[in-house]
Amino acid sequence: MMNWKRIRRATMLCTTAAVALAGLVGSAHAEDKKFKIYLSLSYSGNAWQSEAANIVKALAATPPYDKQVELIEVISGTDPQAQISAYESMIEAGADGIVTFPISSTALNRVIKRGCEQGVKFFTYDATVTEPCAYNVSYITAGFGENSAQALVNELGGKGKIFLSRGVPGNSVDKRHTDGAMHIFKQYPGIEIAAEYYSYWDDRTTQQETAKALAAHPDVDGIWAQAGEYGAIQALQDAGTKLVPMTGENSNGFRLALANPDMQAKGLKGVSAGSPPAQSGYAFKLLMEILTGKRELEATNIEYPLPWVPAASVKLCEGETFENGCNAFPDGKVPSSFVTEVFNPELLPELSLLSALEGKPTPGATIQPLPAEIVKAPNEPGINCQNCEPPADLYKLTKIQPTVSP
Amino acid sequence: MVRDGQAALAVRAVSKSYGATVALEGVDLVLQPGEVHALLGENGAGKSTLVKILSGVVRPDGGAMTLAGSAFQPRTILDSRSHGVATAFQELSLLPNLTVAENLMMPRMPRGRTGLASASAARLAASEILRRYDLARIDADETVSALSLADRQRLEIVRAMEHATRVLVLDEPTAALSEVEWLFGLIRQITARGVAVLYISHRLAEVRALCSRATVLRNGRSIATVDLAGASDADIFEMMVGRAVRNEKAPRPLRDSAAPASLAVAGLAGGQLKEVSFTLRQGEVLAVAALEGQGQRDLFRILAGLARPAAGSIHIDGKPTVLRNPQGALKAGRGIAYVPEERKTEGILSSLTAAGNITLPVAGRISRGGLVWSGLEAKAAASVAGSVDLAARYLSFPIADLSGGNQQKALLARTLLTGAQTLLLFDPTRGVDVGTKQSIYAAIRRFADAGGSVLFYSSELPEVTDLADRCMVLYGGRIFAEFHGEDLEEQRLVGALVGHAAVPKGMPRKAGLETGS
Amino acid sequence: MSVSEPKGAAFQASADLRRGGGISRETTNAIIVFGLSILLILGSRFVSPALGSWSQVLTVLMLASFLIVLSFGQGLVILVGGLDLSIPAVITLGGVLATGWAGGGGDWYVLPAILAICGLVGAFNGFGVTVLKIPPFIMTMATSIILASAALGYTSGTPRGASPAAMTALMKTTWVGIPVVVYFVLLFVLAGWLLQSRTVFGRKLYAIGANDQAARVAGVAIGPVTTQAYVVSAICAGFVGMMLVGYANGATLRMGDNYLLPSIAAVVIGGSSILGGRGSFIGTVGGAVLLTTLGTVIAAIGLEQGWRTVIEGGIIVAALFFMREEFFARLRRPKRS
Amino acid sequence: MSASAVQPLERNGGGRKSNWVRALTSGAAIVTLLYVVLYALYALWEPRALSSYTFTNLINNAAPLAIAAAGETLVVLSRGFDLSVAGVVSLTNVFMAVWPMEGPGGALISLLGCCAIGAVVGTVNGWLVAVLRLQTIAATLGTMIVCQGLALVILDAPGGMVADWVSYELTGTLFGVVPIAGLIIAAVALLWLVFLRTNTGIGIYAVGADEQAAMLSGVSVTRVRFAAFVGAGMLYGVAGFMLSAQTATGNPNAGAPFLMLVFAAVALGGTSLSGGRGGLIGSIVGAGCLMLLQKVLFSGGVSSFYTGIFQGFVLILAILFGRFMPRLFNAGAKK
Repeated sequence: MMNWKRIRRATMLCTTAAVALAGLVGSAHAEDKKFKIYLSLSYSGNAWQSEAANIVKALAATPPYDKQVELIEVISGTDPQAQISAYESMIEAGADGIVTFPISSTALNRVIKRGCEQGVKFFTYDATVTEPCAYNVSYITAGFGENSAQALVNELGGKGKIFLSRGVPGNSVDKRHTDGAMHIFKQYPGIEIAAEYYSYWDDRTTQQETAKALAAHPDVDGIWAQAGEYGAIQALQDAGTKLVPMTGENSNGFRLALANPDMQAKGLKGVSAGSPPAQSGYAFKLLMEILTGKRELEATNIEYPLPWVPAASVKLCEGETFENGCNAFPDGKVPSSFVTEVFNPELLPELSLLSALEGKPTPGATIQPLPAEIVKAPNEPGINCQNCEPPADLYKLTKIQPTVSP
Repeated sequence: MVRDGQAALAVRAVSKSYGATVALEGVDLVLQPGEVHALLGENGAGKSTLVKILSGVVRPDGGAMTLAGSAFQPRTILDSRSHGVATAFQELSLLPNLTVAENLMMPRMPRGRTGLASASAARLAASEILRRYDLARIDADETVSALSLADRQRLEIVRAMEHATRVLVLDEPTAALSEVEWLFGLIRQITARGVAVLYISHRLAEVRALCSRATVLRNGRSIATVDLAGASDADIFEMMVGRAVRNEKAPRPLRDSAAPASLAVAGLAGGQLKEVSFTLRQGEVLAVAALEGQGQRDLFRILAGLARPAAGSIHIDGKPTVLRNPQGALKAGRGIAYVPEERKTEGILSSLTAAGNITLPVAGRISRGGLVWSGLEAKAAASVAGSVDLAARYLSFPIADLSGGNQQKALLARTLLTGAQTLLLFDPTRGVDVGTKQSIYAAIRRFADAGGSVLFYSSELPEVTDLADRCMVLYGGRIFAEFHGEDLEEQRLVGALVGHAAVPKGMPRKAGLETGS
Repeated sequence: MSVSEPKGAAFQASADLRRGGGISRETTNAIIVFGLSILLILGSRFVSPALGSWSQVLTVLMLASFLIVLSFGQGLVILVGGLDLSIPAVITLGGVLATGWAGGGGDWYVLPAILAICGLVGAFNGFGVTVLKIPPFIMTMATSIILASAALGYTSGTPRGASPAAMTALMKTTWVGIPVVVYFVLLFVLAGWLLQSRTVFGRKLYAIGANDQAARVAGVAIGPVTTQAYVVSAICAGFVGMMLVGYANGATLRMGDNYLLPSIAAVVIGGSSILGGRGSFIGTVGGAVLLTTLGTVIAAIGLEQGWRTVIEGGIIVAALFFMREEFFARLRRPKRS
Repeated sequence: MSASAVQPLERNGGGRKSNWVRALTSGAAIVTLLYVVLYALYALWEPRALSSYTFTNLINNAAPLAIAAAGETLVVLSRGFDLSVAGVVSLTNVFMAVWPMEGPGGALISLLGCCAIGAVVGTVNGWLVAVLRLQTIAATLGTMIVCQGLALVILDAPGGMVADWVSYELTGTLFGVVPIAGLIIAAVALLWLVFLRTNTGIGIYAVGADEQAAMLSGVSVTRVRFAAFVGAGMLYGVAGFMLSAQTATGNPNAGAPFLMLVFAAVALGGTSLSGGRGGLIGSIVGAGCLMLLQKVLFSGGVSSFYTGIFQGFVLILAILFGRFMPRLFNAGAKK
């Protein structure tokens, strides 16, 4: 019998292959001492996610951060377990900070807590976690749902059939937005919700789902949409009838449409608000200021202002950044799905279109200090804290006032 | 007439329909204790349905069955087994991925001390059973897939015998067995204990050797129960087929030994095949006779392009050829077409119609404008259906709905339609009824007379002697002997098959010392 | 393993008398699914008076077009006893390349070139399945993972560009009041049906799916033919990627994600056997139309998403129930006294 | 599913393998070897990999997938596909988070509840597949969608709290070294070894290889199919339980990522996707490999954009390797 020889040969083969592979891939370690910062995404592949990631990458390459930071991007997919595993690996690899878009507001708490105990700073952007040792930087608490709903109600004069184009079923952000919106809609008996569908924050899906809803309710009067709103406009155009007032998030296509006189003539009115990718940059800069000792900040929830651009305020940018109050780019410069809110002249003056699109630093730019003040976000159970009391005026309007009474 | 009360098994007026199809209608059958009773009938006569009813797989629509006087209505296999009725199925009910022991114990394993199934207890029990049935050479721990087809058939028989305390049903038990003495011995033992045996076979010689009475089924009805001693073969065939069957051996003209060779093989080896050289000429029908597992399967698979030879050369129509796959074989020289051994696994395409099955290899040829038109397809299929005696109305049926015999005819028709001039037929009449056999023989002869060459293997010696111009006996992977003309007769073949005959010149003696499987 | 059972080899009632009874099972299946779709469209009037209209039918056909094209490819792969899980990734590939290379204008030959690239992915699947003998489930899953990763790397996360003009024209224009894509779908269905049911290629696919060993013995080149099925599937998926780009004017990396299970469901609901060898494209089209109709009706009912999902799953199971062999047997069986 | 078009020439009797060679070349052994190799790589790049802390994390991470894959194996062995795994995991996760029960007693009740949910879904699947004879992949697709819907009905957004006892004790260690999750996996494996020695256990292999022959051998195909689906459902329930322990919260979509991964784990573990061959332990280790691979790629510093390419090729190579090893041994045994 020659089995043992075979086994040995097989084992040796494996080991050799393993060692070779190790040598091949494992040379990326051991640089001189920099802050080791991980950028942990749950998934990538749509404009919003990659713009947010690009902003962090661009900032990390902007002097003086380029000398201070080793930034490693990790994309773990839509599986919370994969992100848990990724966080664990980062903690083990000696991370100083983790800037992250968390896939779940609660599932990651355990590992985040463990990381905090080992001195790792967690900064979430946009999506939040309820673990108190993490810093949440998010616009979620700024009231997108209620403000945009009120805007739609105002446009409709308090009555009409509307669609709700929601996000991902079973997602806490979607629920927060919708709860906020419903808080307003419920006050107006004249508002009838004809259809409610999930569009997965995606143009294409929004378009298809809106088309289905239109088949049942061609007489819709308005659409309240989360991200993917440009798809709803295309569905209305496909149906060939009219456009209706609608609210949505920040795609460049939507803003251009809002400002387009032809479309306005057909009946499009509304507001562009919603999630700004720039949150990631703010989170990253806050993290760096803490790490470099420029700022003392206890872990907390930090509110990022809600962008608010009604049709009348849409202004095209001449250059590569938001200057002079501009807030959209001309057609052809960026795709219609491009999420415009990548800049913040106050918080993130370092960025340009190049940063958002390709993750490259703006030539000549250097990191500017952040304003000392931060805006604390109110408690929202299940969003940014657990077992906590929400403020009494959770859904108070901040951007718009009712112009019609119920 | 015997009263049912004394009978081991009495079946009265049993009927069964599948949808609009009547499979059995008013079937009567009485088995006496200790009797070996033959069940005869063409394929599709309803034998399998009756077997399934007896085994509890299928429930009859009407009629009554009694077992030793009491009503017998088995609802599952186990139910019928618990009444002492067990069946060895034609389509072998063994699980290839389980061990011999597990298969023998199926579905209840013996338990060990822990109350769990115990592999060692199963092995012990199985070894004991195998020993009792003279199969101690089979390892109870071997997986069934590693056994030869013949051994699997033996196992199937052994398992049925183990459970048959009243009635044993053997459905084509010798399909894969080339020697039957082992089985006959066991049948004698079991009948001596008073067990009744229902024996289903197309081999009348076997039936006559074993059975005293036979019940004949035709078109789902029991035609008669006859005393075999008092009935001639012709009588029985007539009952089965419903018309007289002519069964004389057609005188074969001597072949022109100078005819060009269509297939020449030299030093071929691979699998169990050690070294084989022969030449097949145009217009010749060459038989291969062998016991189970002598390399015949490898020989056919290599020539069909399904397996690669380890050594040797193949000349087709005079040209050295490497056969890579079946489509290569079809295109080599004037073409080689193969009818495989296992109809179910390698032959039919069950979801296609018979016509679709027949025209598959030539689908490209019969298409117009890139499309297959059912009219053209039917025409092409009909053009060969006649030559194998396949009724044209079957052509549009899903082939799975045809009887085994008609499936086999369709497969033969397929090879004819390819236009290949060399046919490889592996056991072309296995499990095929008498009438169909005659049709197939006639088709083969016509093909050879028209200049085609046929290489066939058969597990039935009368078939070899009837059909072949020449016969090679394979033994131990080599050609052990060759017969033609006057020498080609059963007695001589039998000797050569087991390696005991006078050794032809030039053959090493030691081949004869190896024992058969 | 030396003996393997042919797929779907059931107990044969070995009586030559048994017969199909005129209409084939495939045809009955197709009739049932289409019937269910029509019932659903008519019944949806109860949900909303605007439903059940001609414009709903057009909407359904337009939205079903993606699924119909996809499930044609998926159906061919299932027909040979495989499964193509790489469809989402190939959709993305088609979409990303279409916007990246041909966005807005581009040369006419770019679109076929993209389809050819998608075809190469299918060839890779076919290679793995037929030459390396990797189970289709695993092979196509691996391809999917690899491709998704490659697309991510290639685009660094953001696909650029807009829809090619040709695709926009296909998806956005109408002719005599009917969207051009509806005509396209009708032509595609005709061509697909011919390819699957009437060509030599289709015939070989059925043969392989029914019993690959027997097909091999009968001289069918299993490897190449199987690979071709995967290639066709990938080309269909790539084309759907381009259609989606034309429809929504832009690509994302996750644009194919929601199409995998529907593509399988459409094929199976259409009456094909998941084990291969059985089924018709017309049935699959019926399955795709049924699923899409269901989507439009469900979108219109005012229920919580959870309950809507429950209903959707229930209807799929119900459709399968009506598609059972036994159900057919009962339909066919004449009443006996 | 696919063809094994090229058949080896049939072996008649000869070339018999001894038991230990068979065991060594089984799917489980090969995938274990793969696991060891991956772990060695991981340890090479990340010295902390050898700490019991890291190992515990690894086991905790892999436990839900491993147990779900174990359940799927039952169905795959009996020649079926069970997509309902995603639905059951979501449903039980939501159940755990919405109705937390404290303490060991509460945990036990929760566990039984999870198993019961799984068993109910399994029973429905079993009824659809074994009794009504619907195609497995399609019928379980239906039940999966229904379960996902129910999960959404119960909990419409991530939230809820899993009982502390469950989330702390089950992710901890015994004596500081033995991961509790590992013990639970071991218990599943042990149950499997017991199940293997029951008539139903052997029946699953029989049905998976050849339903017809199994029926003719007296195996009640319906009962075995039923048992496979119910057993699988219960294991998915346990998987959902373990997932809840790990994430400590509910998510109505928690099960979705399992849908494809379980099949990858099953195939990696050497179980034939066309039924009849393989085993549950291989699937467990296969799941471990999938989770470990993420770590290895991370510690190896593979750019996140390209990890998928590695994962895909590793999957293919592992399957090829699993096929190649027995041949290597066979060749050896024949000489």
